[in-house]
Amino acid sequence: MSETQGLIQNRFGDGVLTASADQVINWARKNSMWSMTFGLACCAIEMMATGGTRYDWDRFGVIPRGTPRQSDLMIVAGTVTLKMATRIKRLYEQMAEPKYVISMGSCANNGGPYWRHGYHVLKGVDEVIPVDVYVPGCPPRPEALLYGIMKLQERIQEDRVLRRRELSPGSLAGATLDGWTK
Amino acid sequence: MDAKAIHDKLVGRFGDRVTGADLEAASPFATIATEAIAEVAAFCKSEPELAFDNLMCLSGVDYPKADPPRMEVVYHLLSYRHHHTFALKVHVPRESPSVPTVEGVWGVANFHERECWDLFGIAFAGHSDLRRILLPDDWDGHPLRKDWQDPDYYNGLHVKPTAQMAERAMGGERIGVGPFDFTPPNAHIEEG
Amino acid sequence: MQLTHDLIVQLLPAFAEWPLWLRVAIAAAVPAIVCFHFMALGPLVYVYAERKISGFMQDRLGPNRVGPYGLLQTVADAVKLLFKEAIFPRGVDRRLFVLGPIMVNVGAFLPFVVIPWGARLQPADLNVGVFYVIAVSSLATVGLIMAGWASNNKYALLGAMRSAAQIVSYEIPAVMILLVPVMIVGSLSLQDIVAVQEGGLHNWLLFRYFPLMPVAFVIFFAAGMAETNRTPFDIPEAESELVAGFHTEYSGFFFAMFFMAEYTEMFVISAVSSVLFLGGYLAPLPALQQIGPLPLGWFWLWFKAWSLVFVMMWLRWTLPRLRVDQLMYVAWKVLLPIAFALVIAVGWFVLWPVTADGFWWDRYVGWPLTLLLVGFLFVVMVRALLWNRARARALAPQAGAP
Amino acid sequence: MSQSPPGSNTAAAAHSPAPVGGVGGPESPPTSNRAAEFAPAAWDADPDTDEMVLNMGPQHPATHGVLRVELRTDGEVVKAARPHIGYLHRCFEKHAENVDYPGVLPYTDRMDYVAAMGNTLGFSLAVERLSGIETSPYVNTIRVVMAELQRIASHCVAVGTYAMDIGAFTPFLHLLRDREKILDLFEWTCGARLLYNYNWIGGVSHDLPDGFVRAGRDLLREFDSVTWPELVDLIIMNKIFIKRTAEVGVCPPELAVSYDLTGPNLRGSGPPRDLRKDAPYCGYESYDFEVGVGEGKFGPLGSCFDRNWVRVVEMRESSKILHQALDRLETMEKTDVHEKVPKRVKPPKGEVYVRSEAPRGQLGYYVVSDGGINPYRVKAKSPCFTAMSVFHHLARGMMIADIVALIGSLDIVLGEIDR
Repeated sequence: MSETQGLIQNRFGDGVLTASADQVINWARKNSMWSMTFGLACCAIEMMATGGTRYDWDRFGVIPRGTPRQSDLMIVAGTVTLKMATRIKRLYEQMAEPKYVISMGSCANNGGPYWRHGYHVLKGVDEVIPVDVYVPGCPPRPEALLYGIMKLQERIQEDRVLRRRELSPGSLAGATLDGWTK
Repeated sequence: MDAKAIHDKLVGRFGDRVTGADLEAASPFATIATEAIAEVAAFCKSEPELAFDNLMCLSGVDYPKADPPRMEVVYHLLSYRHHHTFALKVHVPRESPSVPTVEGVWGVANFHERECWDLFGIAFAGHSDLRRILLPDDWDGHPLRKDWQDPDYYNGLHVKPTAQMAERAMGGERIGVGPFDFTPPNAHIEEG
Repeated sequence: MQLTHDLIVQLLPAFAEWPLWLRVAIAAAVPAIVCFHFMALGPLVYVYAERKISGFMQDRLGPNRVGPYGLLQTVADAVKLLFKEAIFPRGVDRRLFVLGPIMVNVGAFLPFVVIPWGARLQPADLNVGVFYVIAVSSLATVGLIMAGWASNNKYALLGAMRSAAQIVSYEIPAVMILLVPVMIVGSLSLQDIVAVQEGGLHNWLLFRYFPLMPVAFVIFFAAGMAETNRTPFDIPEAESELVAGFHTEYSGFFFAMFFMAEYTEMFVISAVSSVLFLGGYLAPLPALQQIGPLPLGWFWLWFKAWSLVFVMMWLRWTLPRLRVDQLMYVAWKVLLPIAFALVIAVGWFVLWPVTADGFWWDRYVGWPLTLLLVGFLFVVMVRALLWNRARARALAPQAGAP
Repeated sequence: MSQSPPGSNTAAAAHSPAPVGGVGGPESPPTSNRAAEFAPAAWDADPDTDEMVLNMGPQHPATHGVLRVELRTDGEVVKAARPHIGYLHRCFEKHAENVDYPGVLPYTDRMDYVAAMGNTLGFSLAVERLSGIETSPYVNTIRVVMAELQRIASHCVAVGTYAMDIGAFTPFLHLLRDREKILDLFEWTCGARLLYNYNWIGGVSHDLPDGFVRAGRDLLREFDSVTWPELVDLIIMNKIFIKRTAEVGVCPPELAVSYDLTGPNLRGSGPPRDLRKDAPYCGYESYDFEVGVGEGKFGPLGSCFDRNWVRVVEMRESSKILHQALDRLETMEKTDVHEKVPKRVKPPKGEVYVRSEAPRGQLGYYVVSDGGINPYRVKAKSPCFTAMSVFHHLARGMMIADIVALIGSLDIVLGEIDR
């Protein structure tokens, strides 16, 4: 998840008021992650199954939205090809802050089975967009995706919205993109 | 009609432009002179006894080690009327290969030929819209040729994985390393 | 407004001494604020209900993690949307882009002015009430077109054009049908229209001129549903065709405003239909009009409107979507001719002295029909239960399966 | 048609008058100059109206993945459509040349990820034909069971997403729910939910677990008595659904054959061509079932409704086959499912083209062997690829909403188109 710039974002010190305001905002954000209707390949079918009756991600407040402008969560479900990579980047840029990315499945994580000879396959979607949660599997089961969503929720709860971010290793606030992309 | 009869029919009509055949193979085929393929295809479709109204598959094959090095285009034909199948082959050189299009005979050849051009670089003369179909328009080279080498980069994105990427990706549990730490849901099973 | 004024005077006698403009302003502000909150907070309930109802219909749970039974789900959505970035894409017309959602909301909000919640419980009893409702609710169209045009997006533009065509088309049968109760009552005031229906369920306009008015009601409701852009009439924002239609480029709170407007409009259409046909704030039995000193008018209107909103949701999650031309076909070639015929027929019956107050059988139709409907719903539910059990039997445990 | 230099955007073609791409007979198949349709010259044909290029996809809720369709529209009416594919080109054929024969199977799984069983079956059949392996009747029956279960599951997704494209969300979720029960059986058998790698060359990966027949019967009982009638009631016979689909995307049989539409797409146009009847494999000839064809009940034959109707009928017929196959499994002598699986798959030099009836149509594998352990060349002819090639023909003159209906009715899976 990336930095948000705004009038009140990250401009306050720690305090009871700001801390609880952060709590409320994070609570709202983590419980209302609208995902983009965006399937790439095999994992998209499992993503559909996750939205289906048995697994039902609506329980977590995840509903699919067609347009990137209104979605908070991008689930990169499937193989990202070189032809698609620029589109994914653009879609990511079109999303409004705060935005989160779940890389679902081995292909999106690192190219998966197309690692060695996939001349047209991007070796990991984190080469073009920052990823928050990686869900391994080929394809991951719906439970795994739900677990990934819950992991993301945990991390969102630790985020700092109004308070200034501290650079501490391992905390979300201090995470930078250097060192783990490319 | 069986393969032999079809072959005889073709030889009877086109003579030495049918340059070879293998009628005992699992999928029998006849080899056709390159420049005659459009004509032969049209004949195969219009001749009532053959009536190959369907082009099932059109594939390119690369034989760089053959003598002389060549590429083949294979046409798999099916007749819905007579329920028989047959294959036609043409041989083309590996340098600037070109085959007459059969798009005018079977509509589906349009896409197949575009794919063949895209992946093998076999041009189809007379094709209405010979563009790359699967790969991006600015792609360089034809990857299904046997001598294809992955480039390092395409538009700044890695094509050939680097050793660093491999180490990161193959590091098992380190797949989850990112801003977020991700433990696989079945970790407890593996531990216990 | 008068009511508010009187109330304040009762509570604070000195209020009557204040200058007139101040009194008017305060007396107007209070109902406005109440209505505004009704509008702003209503969608929280509707959206939650919609998600739960759709979950029920689709054999899943719906939101259940946020608060008890997921009750706080929409609160979370609202807070999130408030704190979400509002994007102005490059190339948008900024003024129109902001004005669009505002106009839509204004169009959805203004009809509240004339909706009667009780004999005196009404922000303002305009003598052109019906006309006013139609006039201001059309503002929403302008807002949609603004939004679609300003977005600088082809999908948004297509959605806006579709919505313009759709709303303009459906406005005509709706207005035609509105004439029917107005002709019967002889007044444009919503308060008068409700007053005519006094005396119990059999006096509701729905059962006047028996076979005619139910048809009018159905047409009005269908046209109203089309004006709120709900499935099967949701082509302006057809998710599978136009991504999100006219609000494709809207994010954050601007989008929330569209969301709010849609649900408010649903409520408005349902409330207006209830006032025109279902007796508004009148109880089905006069005895139920109030419990002791507590007037129940607001409850009855709320109840009726909510039932109609539920019907809208029910239809949305059941039916596929129509195509643009089919939609136009329905409006111009089906609804409109029927509406014209109804206007002429009812007009004639109203003018003919024998049937000026309805047919003689109207009095005997209301209750049996209602009971029939209730019975029918009951049977449907019983059958659904039975069917569910039959299904459970078909779903006998898979022996040996994991 | 003017000759165009390879790779260029056929600027020369732009100057030739756009050919009339009407429905041709067998002698002159319909061709269209798509480059010309999108060339600037074609735009000035009618100066009174302003046309717009609308780009659908690659991320669009209704394109079933990453298909991109370029539409030249006049308001809502589509003047020309041009599909762009390749956004999911995962180099299947390159991988197939670089891994051994059993190693290809998982990649075939990932081609048509909605119906993975059918893909592996096709490739196994091709390699078995090439190396002369004859599988036992027990294995054949298992394969039939799996293929037909997969057909039902796949059509559940196809019909469900189609309903969603038309605007009805609820049937989609109902069908997903019913599909889950089939996936349970798969999972029980081989441990995977979506991509199974179940059909091996010469056998299958796992024997059926005990109690599978009974569980399968339970599933079919529910499917026959509840799921299927419910599906027909809820969506197929819905009046709006019929209105939206019955007169849209009409594909005459000649066009369908010329563009190599297969499977339900072809049968929707009328010809009752089904490989399970025409060129049976895995013992399909011994099962009693009917081939569903489009009937043109509510409009012209070959419409979107007919294609969809064929899928619905096929689900019922698959259930019929399954009943028979399960009966046989009960009485049949069990053999080791790995009996014929070779330790090292090394077919003799040669080539073969083998077709099988996957849920989406004829899936053909052209396998060339040079006698080594890796295939020399594998080409997969996917039914969706050819279905996509006719798209521009059917799309012309439609409305935008119909484009969505058309894409859905062709039932494409992008993994298989792009491979």
